[in-house]
Amino acid sequence: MSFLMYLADFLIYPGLVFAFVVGWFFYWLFRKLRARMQYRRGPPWFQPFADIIKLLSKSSIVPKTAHRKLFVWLAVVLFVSIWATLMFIPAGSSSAPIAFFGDLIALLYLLLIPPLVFVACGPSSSSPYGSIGSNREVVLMLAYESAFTIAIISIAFMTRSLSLSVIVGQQSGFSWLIFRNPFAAAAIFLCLVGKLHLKPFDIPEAEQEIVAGTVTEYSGKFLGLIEISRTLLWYIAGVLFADLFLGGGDGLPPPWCVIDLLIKASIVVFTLTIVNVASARYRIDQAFTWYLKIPIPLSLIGLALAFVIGG
Amino acid sequence: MGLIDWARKKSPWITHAHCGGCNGCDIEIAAALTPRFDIERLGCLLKNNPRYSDVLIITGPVPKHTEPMLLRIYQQTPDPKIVMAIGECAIAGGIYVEEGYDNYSIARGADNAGGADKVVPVDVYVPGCPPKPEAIIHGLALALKKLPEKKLKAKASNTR
Amino acid sequence: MPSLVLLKEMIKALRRCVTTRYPFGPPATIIHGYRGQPEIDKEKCTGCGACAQACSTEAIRMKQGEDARIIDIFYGKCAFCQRCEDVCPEDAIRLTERFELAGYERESLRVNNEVRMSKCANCGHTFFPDKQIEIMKKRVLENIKADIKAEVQVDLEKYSRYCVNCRRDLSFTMDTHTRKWY
Amino acid sequence: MTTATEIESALRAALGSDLIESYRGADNRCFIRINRNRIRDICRILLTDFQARLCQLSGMDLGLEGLDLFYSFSLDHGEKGLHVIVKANLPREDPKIDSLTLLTESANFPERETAELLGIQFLDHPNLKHFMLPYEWPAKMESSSRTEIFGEEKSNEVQQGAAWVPLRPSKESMLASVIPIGPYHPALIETAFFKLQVDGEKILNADMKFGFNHRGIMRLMQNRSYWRDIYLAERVCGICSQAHSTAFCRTAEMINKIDIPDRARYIRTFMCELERLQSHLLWLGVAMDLIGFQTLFMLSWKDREIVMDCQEMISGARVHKAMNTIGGARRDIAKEIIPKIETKITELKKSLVTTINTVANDSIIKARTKDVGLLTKNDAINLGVVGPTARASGVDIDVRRDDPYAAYGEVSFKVITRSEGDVLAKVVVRLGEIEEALGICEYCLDVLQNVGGSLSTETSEFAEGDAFGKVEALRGELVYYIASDGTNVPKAVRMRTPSFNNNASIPYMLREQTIADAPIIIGSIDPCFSCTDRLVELEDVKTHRRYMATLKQLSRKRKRL
Repeated sequence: MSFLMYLADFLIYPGLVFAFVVGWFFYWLFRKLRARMQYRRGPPWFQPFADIIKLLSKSSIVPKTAHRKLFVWLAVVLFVSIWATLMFIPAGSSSAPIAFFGDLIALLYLLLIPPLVFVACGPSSSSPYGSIGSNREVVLMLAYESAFTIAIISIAFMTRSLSLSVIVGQQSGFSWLIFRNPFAAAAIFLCLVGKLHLKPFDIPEAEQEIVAGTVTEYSGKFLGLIEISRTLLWYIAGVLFADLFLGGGDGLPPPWCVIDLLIKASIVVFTLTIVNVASARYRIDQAFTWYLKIPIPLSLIGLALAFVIGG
Repeated sequence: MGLIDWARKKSPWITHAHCGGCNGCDIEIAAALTPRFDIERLGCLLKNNPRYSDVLIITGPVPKHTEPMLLRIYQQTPDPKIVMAIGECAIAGGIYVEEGYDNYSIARGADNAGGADKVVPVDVYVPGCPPKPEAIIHGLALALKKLPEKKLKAKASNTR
Repeated sequence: MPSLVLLKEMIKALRRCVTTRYPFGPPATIIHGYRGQPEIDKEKCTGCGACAQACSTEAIRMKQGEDARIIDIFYGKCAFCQRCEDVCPEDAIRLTERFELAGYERESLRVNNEVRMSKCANCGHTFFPDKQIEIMKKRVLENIKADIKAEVQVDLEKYSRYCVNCRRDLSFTMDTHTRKWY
Repeated sequence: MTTATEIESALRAALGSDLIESYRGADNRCFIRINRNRIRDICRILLTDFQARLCQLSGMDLGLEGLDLFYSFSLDHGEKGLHVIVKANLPREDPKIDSLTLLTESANFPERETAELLGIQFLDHPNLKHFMLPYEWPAKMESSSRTEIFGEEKSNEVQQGAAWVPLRPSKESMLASVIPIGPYHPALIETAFFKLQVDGEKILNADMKFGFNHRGIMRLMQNRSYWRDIYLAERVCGICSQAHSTAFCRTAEMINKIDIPDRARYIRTFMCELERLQSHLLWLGVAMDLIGFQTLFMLSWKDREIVMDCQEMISGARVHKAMNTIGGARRDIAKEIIPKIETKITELKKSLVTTINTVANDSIIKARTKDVGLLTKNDAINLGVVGPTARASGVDIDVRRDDPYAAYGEVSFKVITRSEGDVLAKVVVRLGEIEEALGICEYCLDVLQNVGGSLSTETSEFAEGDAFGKVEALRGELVYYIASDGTNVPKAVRMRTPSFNNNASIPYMLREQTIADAPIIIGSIDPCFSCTDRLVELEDVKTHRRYMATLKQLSRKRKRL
C-alpha cells in the first residue's frame, strides 16, 4: 500500500497533476493579468493547457546539425528534474512527500538543474542564437544563484534548521519570515524574476535579439515537454516563496491549508506580473551589475540580520 | 482525437514571413496583436520562429530573391501547418505584376500571375490592400476551420 | 525603476479593456465609406470597359465570351483605390463596405458581370454590347439639334445594326439621310 | 546665402566649355549638363565651397544615346528650395566615370547600386561589391553593352557571384564569430540581412545585404500612365504611402508647372502629418518592443489606433489612403467629420501624456538607450543621413522648412534637433515631432473648416522636360525625379528614399556596441526596407535571360535542402 501511496504522491498530489493544474492556473493568471494591464482582453483560462496538448500532438523536427541524443534527452532531463523538485516542496500540509533533515540543500541543488539544462540546450542545437542564449544564461545564473543561496542560508540561520517542513512549521501563527527577515525575502523575490526569465531579466530568451534563445531549435513534442516544465516552474516559484516566507498553509486543516497556500502564491504571481509588465529588458552586463548592486547586498543584510537577531 | 483537434484550434502560433511587400499588411498584422484587436484572446501568439508555429502568414509578392528563404521557412515549420496569403500581392502579385510586362524580380507562374502559391501551397487567401485587422482575424478563423483536415505527414521531415 | 505614471496607467487598464469582440461580435470600427469588395450593378453596367482601362492593378478585365462581354473583377488583385468608381460613366461599379473576403480558393475571389453583345446584321460577328449602343443612341439624340432629330434617329437605327467594319463598307450603299449631307 | 545665379556663374567660371547646357526648372531648380570628366571638380566645388548635400545619384538608360547619370545637390540651407542637378552623359561602349565616394561617403551606396543596376564603372570606388541584387546575379555585370543592344552573340557563360551561405561563419573570421541578423528575424518585420562579426558580445564589424524586397517598381512605373503610377508610388511603402504619393504628384506637377488649389494643399498637409503621427507612434512602439518593453508597445499602438480611425474615416482605408491625384486631392475631408476628427485628436493628446512621461522617466529605457549607437555630427553629414536620424545628430535639415511644399510654407512649426546623436536623442526628436504634428493637424483642421474651393486642377497632358521634387517623409527627405517625354507615360522615374541614406549609418553605429543593442540600433533609424529596395532599372533583355538561367541553378540547390 505504501508503494501506491508513493505513486499517488508522485503523480497526483502534490506531484505532477496537482502541480500542473496549479502551474497552469498561475501561468494563465500571469498572461491574463499582463494582457489586462495592457488594455487587452487576454487568453481564455484553458490557454496553457491547449498550447501544451497542441505541441505534444505536433511533429518534432530534430535539426541535422544538432547533437541528436543530447538534444532529445535534455528536454527529458529538464522535465524529470523539475518533477523531482516537486517532491521536496510542501504543498499546504506541513511536510513534503520527501522530507528529511537537510532537504533544503537538496532543493537548492535540484533548482540548479533547469538553468543548467537551458545552458546545455543551446550548444546542443548548434544554432548561433542558442549559443548566445547559453552564454547569457550562464552569466545570469551566476548573478542570481549567489544571491539566492545566501538568502536561503540566512533563512536556515534564522530558523536553525535545514529542513523545509521545520521552516514552514515555525511560521504558524503569523510569525511569517517575511516580517522577520524582509531583506532575504526581497532578495529571493528578485532572484525568482531571473529564474522565471521575466522582464527585466528575460535576457536569455530575448525574442527580439536571439529569437527564443537556448530553445530556439526545439519543436513539437520536445517543446511541449519544455513548456510543461515551464508551467511547473511557475508552480515552484509561487509555492516555494509562499512556503519560505508567507507561512505555507499556516497549519490549517487539510482543505483550507491548500487554499490558503494558493491564495498566497497567487499574490506572489501577481507581484511578479507587475514587475514584468512595468519594465523593459536590461542588457546582460547591466543585469549582472544590477544583481551585484541590489539582491546580493540585500541577501547579505539578511544574513547579518539572521546572525544578529538569530532564531 | 477530439481533444487534439480542439487544442490545435485554440492555440495557433504564428510565424510571419515578409516576402517583399509594401509593409502595409505587415503593420496590419502587428496591429492585430495590439489592444484594439488582441489576437492573443484567440490563443494566437506571434512567435516569429518557424519551429514553434502552426500558421505561416505570407505577405508580399515573393520576389525571386526571397523565394528560397520562404521555402526554407515553410520546410522548417512542423506539421500540421496552415499557410495564409495576406494581401493582394501574396494572392496574385497584386500591383507589381502586369500583363504584357515581364517583371523580372517577382516569382511568377506559367500564366504570368504571381503570388505565394507559386512557391508554397496556400490554404487561405485574404484579399485587401491591406486587409484590415478584422479581415485578418476572419481569415484566421477560416484557416482554423480547415486545420482538422490537415494530418501529420507519415514521416517527420528532417530539415536544417 | 518603473515610473509611477505607468503603474497608475496599468491599474487603470485593469478595470477597462479596449479589445473588440470581433469574430463573435461586431467589428471594432464601422466606418461609413470603407473601401471594400467591389460590386457591379448589373442593371446599370453597359460593359463599356472604362473601369478596366483605369484600374490601377489590372484587377478588372474585359473578357470575350460566346456572345457576351464579361467584366471580370478579380478582387484578389484589386488595390481598392476606387479609380473604377471615379471613371464609371453609369455609376454602375462601386466599392461596398464588405471586408470579410477571405476564401479557400484563389479563383473564388471574383465578381463577374456578363453583358450581352449585339451581332452584326451583315457579317454575324459580335461587336458592341447592346446596352452601350442604346446609351450611345440616347446620348446622340440628346445632343443634337431638334430639326434633324427625326432623320438622325432613323439613321442610327440602321447603322447600329452593323459592326464597325461592315458599317464602313456599307455606309455608301445604305440609303440614309445623313448621306446627303456629305 | 547663396543664390541660384551665384552658383551658376561660379560653375560656369570653373567649367568653361565643359558646361554643355544649363536651364532652370520649377521651384528654384538648376539643371546643368556637363562633360563627364569634370564631375569630381564640380562635386568638390559644391561640397566644399557651398556646403551642398548630395541628395540623389542615379541614372537612366537612354538606349542608343547612351547612359544618363544625374547628381542632385541640395543647397536649400541657403535659398529656399535651391537645388543643382548635374547631368552627365556616358557612351554605352565606355561607361566610366569618377567615383565621388572619396569626397563624400553619401555617394557610396548610390554608386554601388547604380553600378550594379546599370553596369556603370565608378573609377576609384573603394568598395564596389554586391549590394542589392541576389547573390546569384552575375557578380560583375558588364556595362549593358551595345553588343546586347545590337544583337551580337555573347558567350553563354554565367559569371557566378559568391555563393551565399547563410548561418555559417566565413573562414576569414575564425577568431571572431559571425552572427546573422535576418533575412528573417523577430526584430525586423521586414527582410534584410546583417552579418555581425562579434567577439563575445561585442560587435567588431557589420556588413549588410539588402534587396530582398526588390520589386522592380521604378521600371514598372515606366510602363504605366501617370495616373496609375500614383497608386504604385503609394505602394512603395505602406507606412509612408501618403508621402510617396505626395512626392510623386508634386514632381509631376512641377513638370507641368501647375499650382494646386488651397483646399487640396491643406488636405495634403493634414494627411502627411496624420501619417507622421501614426508612423512615429508605430516606431515608438516597435523601438520599445526592441528593448523588451512590451507594455509601452501596446500603449503606443493603442494610441496609434486613434490616428488610424481618423485616416479610415477620411479616406475609407487604414493604410493606403489614395488621397492624392495630380493637380490636387481626390477626396475631400467633409465638413461634418471635422469635429469628429478634432475630438479624436484631443483624445490622442490626452492619452499620449502617459506614454511620453514613461519614456522620459523610466530608468531602464534610459540605461538601454543613452550613449548607445552614437552617430556624430561629422559622420552624419558625411554619410548624408536625413530626417530624424540627422536631426538627432545635430544636423538641422527639414524639407518642410527648407523647400516648402503643400501648405507647409504657411504653417508654423518647430524643427526639433538634438546634438547627442544616440538612440535616446532619436526617441526625443521623434516625440517632439509627434507634438509638432499634433499642432499642425489642429491648424490644418481649422483652415479646412473655412477654406472652400475646388479640389484639384484638371490636367490631361504632360509637357516635355524633367523635374526634381522632394518631400519630408516620415523618415527623412524623400526624393523623386521624373523625366517626361510628352506622353502620358513617364520616361523615367527615379526615387531616393530616406532609409536608403540612413541605412548607410548602421555599420557606423553598430561598431563597438553589444549584440543586445543591435536590434535597437538598427531600429533607431526606423529602417524601411520596402523603401530601400523599391528599385530598379535594367532595360536590357539579355541580362534578364541570364538571370533566369541562374535561377534554375538556384532551384537545383534548393532540392538538396
